[in-house]
Amino acid sequence: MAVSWLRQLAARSCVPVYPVWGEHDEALLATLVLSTQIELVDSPRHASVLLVVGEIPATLRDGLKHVHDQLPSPFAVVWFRGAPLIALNAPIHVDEADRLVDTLIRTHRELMLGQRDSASRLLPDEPPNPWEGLGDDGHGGEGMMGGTPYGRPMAMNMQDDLRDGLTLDSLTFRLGPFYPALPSGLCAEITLQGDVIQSWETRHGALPQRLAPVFYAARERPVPIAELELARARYHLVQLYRGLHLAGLERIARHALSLARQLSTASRLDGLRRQLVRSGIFHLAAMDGGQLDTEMAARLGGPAARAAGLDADLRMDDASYQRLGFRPQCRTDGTVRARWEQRLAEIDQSLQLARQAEPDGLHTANTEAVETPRGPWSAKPPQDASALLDQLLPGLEWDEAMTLIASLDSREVAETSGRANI
Amino acid sequence: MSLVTLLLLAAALIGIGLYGALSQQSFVMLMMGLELMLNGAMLAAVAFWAYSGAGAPQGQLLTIIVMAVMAIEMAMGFALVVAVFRGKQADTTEALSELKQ
Amino acid sequence: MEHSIFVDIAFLLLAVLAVVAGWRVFRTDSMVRASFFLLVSFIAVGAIMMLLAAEYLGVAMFFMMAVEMMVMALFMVMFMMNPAGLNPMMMVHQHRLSIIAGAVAFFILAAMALFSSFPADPLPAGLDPVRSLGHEMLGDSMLIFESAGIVLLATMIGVVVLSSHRGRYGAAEEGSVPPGLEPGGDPAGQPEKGESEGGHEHHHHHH
Amino acid sequence: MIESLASLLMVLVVLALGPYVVAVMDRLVATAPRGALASDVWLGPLSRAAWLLTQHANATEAPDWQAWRLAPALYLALAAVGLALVPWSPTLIATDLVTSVVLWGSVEALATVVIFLHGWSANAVLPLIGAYRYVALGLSYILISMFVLIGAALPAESLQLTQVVASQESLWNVVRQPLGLPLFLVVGLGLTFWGPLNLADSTDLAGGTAAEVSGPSRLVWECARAVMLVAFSGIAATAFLGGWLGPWLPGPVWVLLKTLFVLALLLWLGQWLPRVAPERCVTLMWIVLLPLSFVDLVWAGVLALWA
Repeated sequence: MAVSWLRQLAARSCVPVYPVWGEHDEALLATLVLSTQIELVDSPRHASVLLVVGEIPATLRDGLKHVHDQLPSPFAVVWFRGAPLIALNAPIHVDEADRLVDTLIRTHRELMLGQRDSASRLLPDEPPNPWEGLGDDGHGGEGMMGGTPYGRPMAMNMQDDLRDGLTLDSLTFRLGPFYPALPSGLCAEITLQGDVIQSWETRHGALPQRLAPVFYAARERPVPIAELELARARYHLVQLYRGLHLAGLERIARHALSLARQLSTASRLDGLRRQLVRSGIFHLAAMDGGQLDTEMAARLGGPAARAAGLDADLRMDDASYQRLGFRPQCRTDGTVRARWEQRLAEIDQSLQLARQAEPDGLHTANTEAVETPRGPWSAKPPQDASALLDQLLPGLEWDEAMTLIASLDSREVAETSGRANI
Repeated sequence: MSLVTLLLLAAALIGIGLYGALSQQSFVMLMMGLELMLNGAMLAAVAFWAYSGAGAPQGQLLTIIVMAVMAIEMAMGFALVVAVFRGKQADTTEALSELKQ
Repeated sequence: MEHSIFVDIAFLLLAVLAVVAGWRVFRTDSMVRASFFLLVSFIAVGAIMMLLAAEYLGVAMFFMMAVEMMVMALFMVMFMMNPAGLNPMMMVHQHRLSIIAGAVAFFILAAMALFSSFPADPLPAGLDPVRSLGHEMLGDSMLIFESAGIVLLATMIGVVVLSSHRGRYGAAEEGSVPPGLEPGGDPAGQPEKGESEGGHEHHHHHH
Repeated sequence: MIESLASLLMVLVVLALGPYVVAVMDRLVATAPRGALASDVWLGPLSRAAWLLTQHANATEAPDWQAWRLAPALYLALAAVGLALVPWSPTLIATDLVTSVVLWGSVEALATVVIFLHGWSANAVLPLIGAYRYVALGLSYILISMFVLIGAALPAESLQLTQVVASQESLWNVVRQPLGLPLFLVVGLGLTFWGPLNLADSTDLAGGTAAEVSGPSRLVWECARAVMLVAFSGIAATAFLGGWLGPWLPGPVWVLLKTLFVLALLLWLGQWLPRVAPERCVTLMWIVLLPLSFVDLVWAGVLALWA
């Protein structure tokens, strides 16, 4: 049986998973990326299993349905820690992180061996704008080439904006909310000329993220500085992973993530930093742009602000940090490169602080104002700043824009840690 | 394959090219018509070179020259289109003649 | 010239391909498709040239035309209103006249091919076409070849002048500055002047 | 007759085995310094291929079906033409054209067209951006490739790859024209849009021209890229590393070893370099590499006159 032999072989393949992140989970990301049996893919067309992590807010359900229907059959959906979107007869639902990888592998196996039917489509398979063939040549309108045969105007030189005297057809489309290069939940309406972004309108901000529980605990009681700083370094390493994955440096990205997973006060950043410098990423990737002015930097706060020269860090107000001799590190130019260098420097600094604080078991002193890795949290947590992209991105090429977004952490921090059990 | 069949093919290409060059409204499509005619001309040159020119090297040279001419034609054509387009925002032959009046 | 039946079959197929692709150029909706049909026609003719022992010319045809048609397709996308070919359209004028002209040209040329007699003087045995072309180009016909080179150079200069004497962003002699991304806005992609903290491309706030 | 059959068989074997070898070598190169071999390094590529064969091919809204399905096959065909040009020994060669160097140049030029077509015909935004980017890249590397290859052909006084190899009897081109191979490797990365020059199918476009492709046509596309890598390595080994020349071992084995060496070099570069920003890439090509290739050509010309 040639077919069943093929299916047997297919069942043994690495499971291509397209993840949709309803909630941010660093540990889960590390588990999935570093697993040799799971491959996280960038396009739903390349996946066999759709993994939905956490609850998807009602405003993004349609986006999820679109992603769902883009998976080529046979495919299945695995819901992790969230209620299935629609009443399916046998939804695959997992709550425990340590069972997830096994479930994904089993689901893929069952799909390949024909023991499980492919998930059914949620939306009708028809063009969003039906064909309206009218006119002399069926072009959908009056005159030689007017009309809107697909319910949208022909790609024409509608815009007055001539960037170089040659009007290219401007192309308007919507990206998100689950595009892998954007923060989860971010949805934008984009107009491109060639690959230059002419306008970027954020339609839906990124989903709020939950930080590591220790940051929420620090708001309530003194916590060990070593633990807090390791969590901070871990957060930055995960950000680094995303940036490096986007830059096509998959193996160094994995290195960053495995470092994050086994992070302890004995960890050193030198190896990773050396690999990064040797790869030449600071010179080859588009890192000169994306400058933030003072006002934007202040709005973002955190490492992005310090990379733009703002000397602001709530840890300076904490007596315990003062005892450790903490001084915030700053860059001046606020470019994409400065932000990545800032992040690397802060990882180093956090590891150093953790090493200093660990022997005495030093605890934080200030519970009113906590510096999260995303930004300062005194009265309220760092807010969503996705709207900044509307100002920053126009005029950039696609590659520059995506590099900028990866370097810029604009997500809101959730007020509560959500799950009390961890 | 003989000289006559090759010349017939060349004639067909030139005929189609002429039709395109005369009928198309857009500059760029018009240039495609010209290119197709040159295609036929090159084929004819090579056919003569192979069948009745005794392999005289000038036959091949002619084809090379035609290729250069095509490159020149395309580059100049595009430059003109760019210039006209910037000045008049026109990219069809008729739009241009209307603007002249 | 003696050749096998396979050469005849190959010629027949390639000839049909060349003509059909050439005809499709003007009958397809999409300009990108049109330029690639033209490329197919060129490739078929190039292959026929290779059958005729003009190996260099045939191969040169492939790469010259591949690049040329690629550029053509891009220009199509830039200038045509229907780049993706989603919408059927017919952009022709004087259609009947053109068909007649094309047909008349074909018949006249075909008649010439059929009824005139050309000397039968095939390639001499032992001729190395590539070497002979090279010696011709850099020997007797050097002047012609070099003139072609000079013309190409002049074309390059002419093209640059034609397409950029007004500069990429306005007249060059007036100091061309890119337009703003919004009407009346600051020039796009320019470093902000006079601000030490460094401006970015799209300033709304002047301090 | 037997030799031409054998060389055809050789092309078919490489065509069939190439993608597997590339996939396995890429994994080995990725894990090499650590030594931690993934367990499925040998079976992984096969099971992945089986999965892609099981997966259905998807549709987009109104794609250009013919071009969309044809483009991967055409790219594979171009790679096969490239393979056919590689001489395994003075006589063991599938197509020993007098102008095989120029034919390889045409393969590179036509590859640009086919890759553009692959992205354009999907009628979707991200593949289209990938396609445009590739044209910018393709038009940039093609001139570099021409100059470097003409440089390699000069000492042979011939455009025939077998003659190019024969001319390296005394000294390989990699030594005689030190700029040649490094520049040609850049061309190879561009031709297969691999690693640092993967502008067409990049992660920031969610897979670029292949973002909307699934199932068997994605498999063909990936195989075509892999075979193109092998074909390029073969040509590079022929033009710069002396092809079949070498002591002790028979010629075809030398070609195989040298091809694998170039292939490993390309894969290693792909693993260790980040993707170059498109604008920077085009600037680099036209301002630095193109003049360098010209220097290479002048160098080769002066040496040829002097010798």
